[in-house]
Amino acid sequence: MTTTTSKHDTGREVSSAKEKWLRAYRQMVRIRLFEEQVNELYTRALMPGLAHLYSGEEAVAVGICEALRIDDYITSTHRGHGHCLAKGATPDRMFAELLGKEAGYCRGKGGSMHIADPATGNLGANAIVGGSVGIATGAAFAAKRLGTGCVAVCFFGEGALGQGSLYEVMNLAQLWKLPVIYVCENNLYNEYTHYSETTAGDILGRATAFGIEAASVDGQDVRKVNDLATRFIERARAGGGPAFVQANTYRYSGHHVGDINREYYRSKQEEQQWKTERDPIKLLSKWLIAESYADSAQLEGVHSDVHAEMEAAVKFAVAAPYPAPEEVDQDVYA
Amino acid sequence: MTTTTSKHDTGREVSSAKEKWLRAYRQMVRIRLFEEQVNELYTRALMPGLAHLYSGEEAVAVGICEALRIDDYITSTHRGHGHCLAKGATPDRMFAELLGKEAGYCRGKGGSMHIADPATGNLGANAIVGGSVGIATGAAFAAKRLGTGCVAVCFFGEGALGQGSLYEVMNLAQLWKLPVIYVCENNLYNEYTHYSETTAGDILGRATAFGIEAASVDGQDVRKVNDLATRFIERARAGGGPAFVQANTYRYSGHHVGDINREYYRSKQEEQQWKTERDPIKLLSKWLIAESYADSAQLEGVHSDVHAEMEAAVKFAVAAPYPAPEEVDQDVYA
Amino acid sequence: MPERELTFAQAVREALSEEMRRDSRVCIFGEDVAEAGTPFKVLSGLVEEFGAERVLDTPISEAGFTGVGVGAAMAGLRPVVDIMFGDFLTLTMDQMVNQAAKVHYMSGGHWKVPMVMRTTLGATRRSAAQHSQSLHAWFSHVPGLKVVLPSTPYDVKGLLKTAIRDENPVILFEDKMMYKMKGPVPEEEYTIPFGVADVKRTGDDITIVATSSMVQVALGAATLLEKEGISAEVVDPRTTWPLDEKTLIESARKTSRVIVVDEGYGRYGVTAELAAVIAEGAFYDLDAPVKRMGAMHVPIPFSPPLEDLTVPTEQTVSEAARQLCGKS
Amino acid sequence: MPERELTFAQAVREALSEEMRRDSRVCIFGEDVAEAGTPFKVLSGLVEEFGAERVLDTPISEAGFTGVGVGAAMAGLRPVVDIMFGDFLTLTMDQMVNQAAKVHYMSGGHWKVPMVMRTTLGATRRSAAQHSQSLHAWFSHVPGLKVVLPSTPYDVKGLLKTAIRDENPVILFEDKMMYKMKGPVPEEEYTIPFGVADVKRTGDDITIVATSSMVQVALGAATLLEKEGISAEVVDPRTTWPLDEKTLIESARKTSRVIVVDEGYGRYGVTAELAAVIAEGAFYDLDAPVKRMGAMHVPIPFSPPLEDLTVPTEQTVSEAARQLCGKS
Ligand SMILES: Cc1ncc(C[n+]2csc(CCOP(=O)(O)OP(=O)(O)O)c2C)c(N)n1
Ligand SMILES: Cc1ncc(C[n+]2csc(CCOP(=O)(O)OP(=O)(O)O)c2C)c(N)n1
Ligand SMILES: [Mg+2]
Ligand SMILES: [Mg+2]
Repeated sequence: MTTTTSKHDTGREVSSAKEKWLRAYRQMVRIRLFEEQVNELYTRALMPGLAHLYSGEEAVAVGICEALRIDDYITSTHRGHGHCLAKGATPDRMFAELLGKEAGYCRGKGGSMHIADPATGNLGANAIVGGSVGIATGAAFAAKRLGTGCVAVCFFGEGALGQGSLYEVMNLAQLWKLPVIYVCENNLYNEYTHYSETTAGDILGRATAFGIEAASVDGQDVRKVNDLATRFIERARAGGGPAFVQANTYRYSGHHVGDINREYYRSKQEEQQWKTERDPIKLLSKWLIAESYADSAQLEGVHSDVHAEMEAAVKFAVAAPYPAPEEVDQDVYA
Repeated sequence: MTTTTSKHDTGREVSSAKEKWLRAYRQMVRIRLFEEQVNELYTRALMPGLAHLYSGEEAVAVGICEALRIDDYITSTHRGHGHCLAKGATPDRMFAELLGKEAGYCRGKGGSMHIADPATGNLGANAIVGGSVGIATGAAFAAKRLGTGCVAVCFFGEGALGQGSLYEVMNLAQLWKLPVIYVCENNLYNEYTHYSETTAGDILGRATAFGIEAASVDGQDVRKVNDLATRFIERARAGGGPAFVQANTYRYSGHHVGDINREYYRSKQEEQQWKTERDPIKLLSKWLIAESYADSAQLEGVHSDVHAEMEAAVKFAVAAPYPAPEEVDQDVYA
Repeated sequence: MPERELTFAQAVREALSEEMRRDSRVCIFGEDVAEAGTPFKVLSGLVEEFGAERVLDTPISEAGFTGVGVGAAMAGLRPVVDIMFGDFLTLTMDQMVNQAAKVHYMSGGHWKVPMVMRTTLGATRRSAAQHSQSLHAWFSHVPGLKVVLPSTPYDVKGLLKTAIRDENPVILFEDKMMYKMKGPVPEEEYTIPFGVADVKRTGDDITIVATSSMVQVALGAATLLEKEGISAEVVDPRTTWPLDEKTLIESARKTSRVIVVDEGYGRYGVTAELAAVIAEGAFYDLDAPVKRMGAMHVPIPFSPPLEDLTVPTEQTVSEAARQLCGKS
Repeated sequence: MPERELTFAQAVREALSEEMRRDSRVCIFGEDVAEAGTPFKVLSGLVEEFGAERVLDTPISEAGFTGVGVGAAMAGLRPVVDIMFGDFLTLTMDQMVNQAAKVHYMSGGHWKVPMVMRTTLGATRRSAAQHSQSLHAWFSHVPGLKVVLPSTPYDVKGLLKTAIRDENPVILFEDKMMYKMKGPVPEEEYTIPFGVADVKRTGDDITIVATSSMVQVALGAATLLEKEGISAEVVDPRTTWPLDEKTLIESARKTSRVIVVDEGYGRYGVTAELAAVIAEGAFYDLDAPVKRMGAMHVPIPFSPPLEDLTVPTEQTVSEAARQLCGKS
C-alpha cells in the first residue's frame, strides 16, 4: 500500500505557510485525480454500481480537514471520497473498497458510499442524506464527556438542509455546547434540482436561530475555508460550542457518474464557467506562484507524482481479491 | 345535545366590537369550565386514562379561532380541548369522547388526545408531539390547489420546536406559499422540564430562517392574539403565504391531571402569579367593564350559563352508552 | 395483432397519467419527480402534461412531505407521494404509522386518508446496505395500511390505479430491478382488486408463493423444475394486506408442499406470516414444513459476490423445491 | 430470610445504577429522565447520584438524540437512550435501522455501536392508538439489532445489564403495565445471556410461548388450566433476536400443541415468526396447527370496553388452550 499521506496526517505539524499550502495543494490534486480514476473505472465497467464525484469541491474538504487533528472525527456523505482522502485515508484501500474487494476499508461491504476508518477518525460516509448529523453530534458529545479534546466535523450537502434531524441536533449541540462543526457544502444542486427550488429563506439563519455561530465562505478558496475552519475548530475545542459553515462550491460532474446529460437542469456554460474561473486547484496554484512558494514545473511535478500514486492504487485494487463467500454473514454483530 | 355554539360558529358574523369580545369571553369561559369538569371527572375516577388541561391558555385558542371561518382547518395537540371548543365543537360530544362513549366525536375510539371533527374543520388532536405539522401543511396545500380559500392553523406547544419535521414543513410551506399559520403555544414547560433547558437560541428565528413572517404575542390577551391572527390569516388567505406566531402563555395545572406535585420543576408562587396577574379571562373581563361593554353581573351570568351548559353536557356523557363490542374492528379501513 | 407490451416503468407512468386525467385531485410529489422524472425516469413526461402544480419537486424531507400527503388527502386531494428508495421509509414511519394508518379509526370513521405512497424495494444493484432494503413487512404489520407488491407490468398498472381510487393509505413497492422488464398490458382500461392472489402458473407438485420480483424468480425456478418433471404452481398474493389467504391455502392443500419467497429479510418478515397462515390453513395436507426463503439476515453488502448470496435466486429456489419434493 | 422483592421499575433502576457505578462510560439521555425520572418514575434518583453530565434531559427530538446515541457509542460511550413510549420509535427508525444496525457491518467490522435503547410497549392504559403500540416486531426484522423483552423484575435486571455490556445496539421493551409488578431479585450481581429462553413453568399438555407481559398472562392462563387438568408449559424466549429456537421447538415437540402469545399486532408480527419456526422445527410432532394470539389488527381504541377486546387475556389464552386440547 502507498504511504504518501502518512507523514502529514494532521496538518498541525507543518511549520511554514509554504509547506502548509503546498500540502493543501497536493491534497486537492489527490482528490481530483482520485475522482478521475473513479470515472475511468466506471466507464470501463470495472466498478460495480455508481459513485458521486467530488471534483470541483476539493477546497472544502481539504480546507477543513487540514485544520483537524488525526483523532478528530468527521462524518461524510454519498459524495465522500474527498472528505475521506482529506482526513488521511489512502487511495489503494479506497479503490479496493469501491471495487468491493477484501482489502477495502470496509472489506468490500460498504462500497463508495460507506467508507469508514477509525484510524483517521472517519466515522463513515452515509448514503442517507442528513443521516450522519446525529452521529457527528454524538461523537462530539463523547469527546466532551471523555475529555479527549477532539472535535467532530459533520459534512453534508445543502440538500440535507431539508432533513429535520439537522435542526434537532443543532439545538442539542448548542444546548450542550458540543464541539461539532456543521459544514454545509452548497454546490447548488440536490441531485437534479436547483437548491433554490428546495430551500426557502436564508441558510445561515437556520443555524443562528439556534444560537449557533455561522458563516459563509468561498468554498473554492482553500485558504479562506481553512482560516474559517481553524477559527471555529479551535473555538469548539476550547469549549466554545458548535459552529456552522456554508461553503459555496460546485460539483463539476453529474450527480453520479452515470448522470451524463445534464442540460435539463443546468447549462454547460455554467459548468464551464466554474471550471475556468473558480477552480480551487487553479486558484491555489496561481497564488502559490504569485507568492513564489512554487513554480509551475514544481506544481506539475505534484500532478505527476499523484497521478502515479493513483495509478498504482488502482492497480492494487483491481488485482485484489474479493472477500470469501463466508464473509457474507460475518460482522453483522460485534 | 346542546346547541349553544351553533349560532356563532365563525366569528365572521359578529357585527360589533362589543358582541365580538363578549363572544370571545364566553368562549374562554367555556374552555375554563370544560376543563374544570374534566378534572372533576378524573378526580371522581369517572374518566379513563389521563387528560391534559388547557386552563390558563384560553386566549390563544379563542383569539386565533375567532379569526377563522368554520371551514378553515386546525390541527391540535394532546392539550387540545381548548382548540376544539374554540373551533366550534360542542361539549357534550367532547365529554362523551373523553369517557369513551359511542356519542363522542370519535365514537369513543379516540379519547381526549384525538378529538377530530370534519364539521368544524378540526383535522384532529394529536398525541405525537409535532405529529400534526405535516397534516396542517398538507391541508393548506389542498386548500390552495382546490381554491377553497381556506386557511390551516397548526397549534403546537413549544416542546414541538424539538421535532425536526416542523422545520421540514415550514420550508415547504414557504416554498409553496401555503396558507398555513404555525401557532407555537409557549407555556414554558415541556412536560416537567423548563423550555429553556430544551430550546437553544431564538424561537422566532426558527421561522424567519425559512423566510416565514413571525411574531410573538402576549398569549393572555385575547385581543392581541386575535389582532395578530387576523392579520396573518387574511394575509395567508390572500396568497401571502405562511406565518408563525409565538403565543406566550402558561398552563395552570399539571402536565396532565395526575401531575399534582409540581414543586420539583416549578414553584407554587410562579403559578399563583400567572393566575392572579395574567389570567386571560380576568384581563378581558376588566377591559369589557372598562369599555362599558358589560358589567360584572352580566359576566357572572355568562359563567352560570356556561356552568349549566357544562353540567348538562357531562350528564349527557356520563349517561351515554359505550360503543358495542362489534365496533372494535369497524372503521379500520374506509 | 400482437398484444401490446410495456415496460414496468411505462406501466407505472400510464397508470398515473390515466388517473391524473380522470381525476384532477390526483397529484404527485417527491424528490426529483418533475423535470428529472425520478432517478429511474419512471415519471418522465408527467410534469410536462400535468404541470408543476400537480407534479411537484420537494426538498429532501421525507417525513415532512409524507405528512403533507396525509393532510392533503384528508382535505380533499389524492396525493401520490414518491419515496425514491424504500430505505428512506425509515424517515416516514411516524407519518405513515401514527398518522395515516390511524386517522380514520381514531376519528371514529370521520376523516379519510386516500393517499398512495410509491416506493421501491430490492437488492442486487450494488447500492449497499442503505439503498437495497425491502421493508414492506413493517407496513404489512400495521392496521390501517394496505400494502401492494406488483410483480409484472400488467399488475402494477392495475394495482396502482386501484390504489389511487382507494379511500385508504396504500403503499406500493416497486422492485427497481423490474423497471425495464417488459410484459403485456392491454390498451383498454382495467383495475385489479386488492386481496386477490394471482396464480401466475399452475402446477401440481409444489406451490411457490412469491412476491414482487421474487415472482419472476419463482417462475424461472418453475421452468427449471419442469425440465426435471416437477410441476410447480406459482402464486402471487399481489397484496400482503389485505391478504388472500384462501388462494394460498387452497394451492398448498392441492400440492402439499410449499415454499414462500420474499425479498425482505427472512426473519420476522413476510415469509413468516405467509408460512404461518399456510401451516395453519393447510395443516392436515402438508407433506413437509413450509420452506421460507427471504433475504439473508445481514445488512446488504456492497461487494457483488457477497450481495448475490443474500437474495433468493432461480437456482436456490429450484434447489429448495427439489429437496422438498425429495428429488435432490 | 425471605428473598428480596423489587418492582419491575426498581429492577430497571438498580440495573442502571449498578452499571453506571461499574462503568463511567454509561450515560442516560431522553426526555424528562433527570429530575422527573421519566413519567413512570423509573429513573428517579439517578441524576442525583450520577449528576447532570451522565443523566441528561433532551429536547423532544427522538430522531436527533437517537442519532446522538449512535455517534456517542461509536466514539467511546455506552449510552442508554430513553424513548418514553414505544410509539415514538417511529421517529427513530432511520437512526436505529439505517445507522445503528448497519454501522458495524458496513464498516467491515471496524466501528461498533454499543448502545442501548430502552422503551415501552403495551396497551390497556386507556392511552389510545398513539400511546399503546408494541412495535418490537419491526426491530426483530432488522439484522444488526438485538431485541429484548423482559417479563419479570428478575429478568429485566439481568437482561438490561447484559444489554449495557453488549457491543451492539440493543433495544429493550418494558411493558408499562408491569412497572409496579413485584418479584424476587437477589442482592448478588447477575446477568442473563441473550438468546436463552426461560421455561417459566413446566407442563406436558400444551406449550404457551409468550413474550413480555404476555408471559404473566400465560402463567395466569396456566393456573386456570391446571384446575381443569390441563398442564401447560410456559416458555419465554426473553429475546426475539437472538432467538432460542431450540428451547421453543423442544417444548413443542414434547407437548405437541402450541400457542404463541405476543402483544404486538397479530399480523406480520412476532407470533408469525415464532409460529413458523415451531411449525417447521416440530412439524412431525404437532397434533394441531400452532395457534397465534396477538393484538387485534386495529389501531388501539381508547374506549375501555373496546380496548380490552384487543389484547390476549388469561381468559382468551386459556380458552384457546382448551380448544387446542380438545376440551371445550
Ligand atoms: C434521506 C434521503 N433522501 C433522498 C436520498 C437520495 N439522494 C441521494 S443524494 C441526493 C441529493 C443530495 O443533495 P446534496 O445534499 O446537496 O448533496 P450533493 O449531492 O449535492 O453533494 C438525494 C436526494 C437519500 N440518499 N437520502
Ligand atoms: C414525539 C413525542 N415525544 C414525546 C411525547 C411525550 N410528551 C407528551 S406531551 C410532551 C411535552 C409537550 O410539551 P409542549 O409541546 O410544550 O406542550 P404542552 O404540554 O406544554 O402543551 C411530551 C414530551 C409525545 N407525546 N410525542
Ligand atoms: Mg448539493
Ligand atoms: Mg409547553
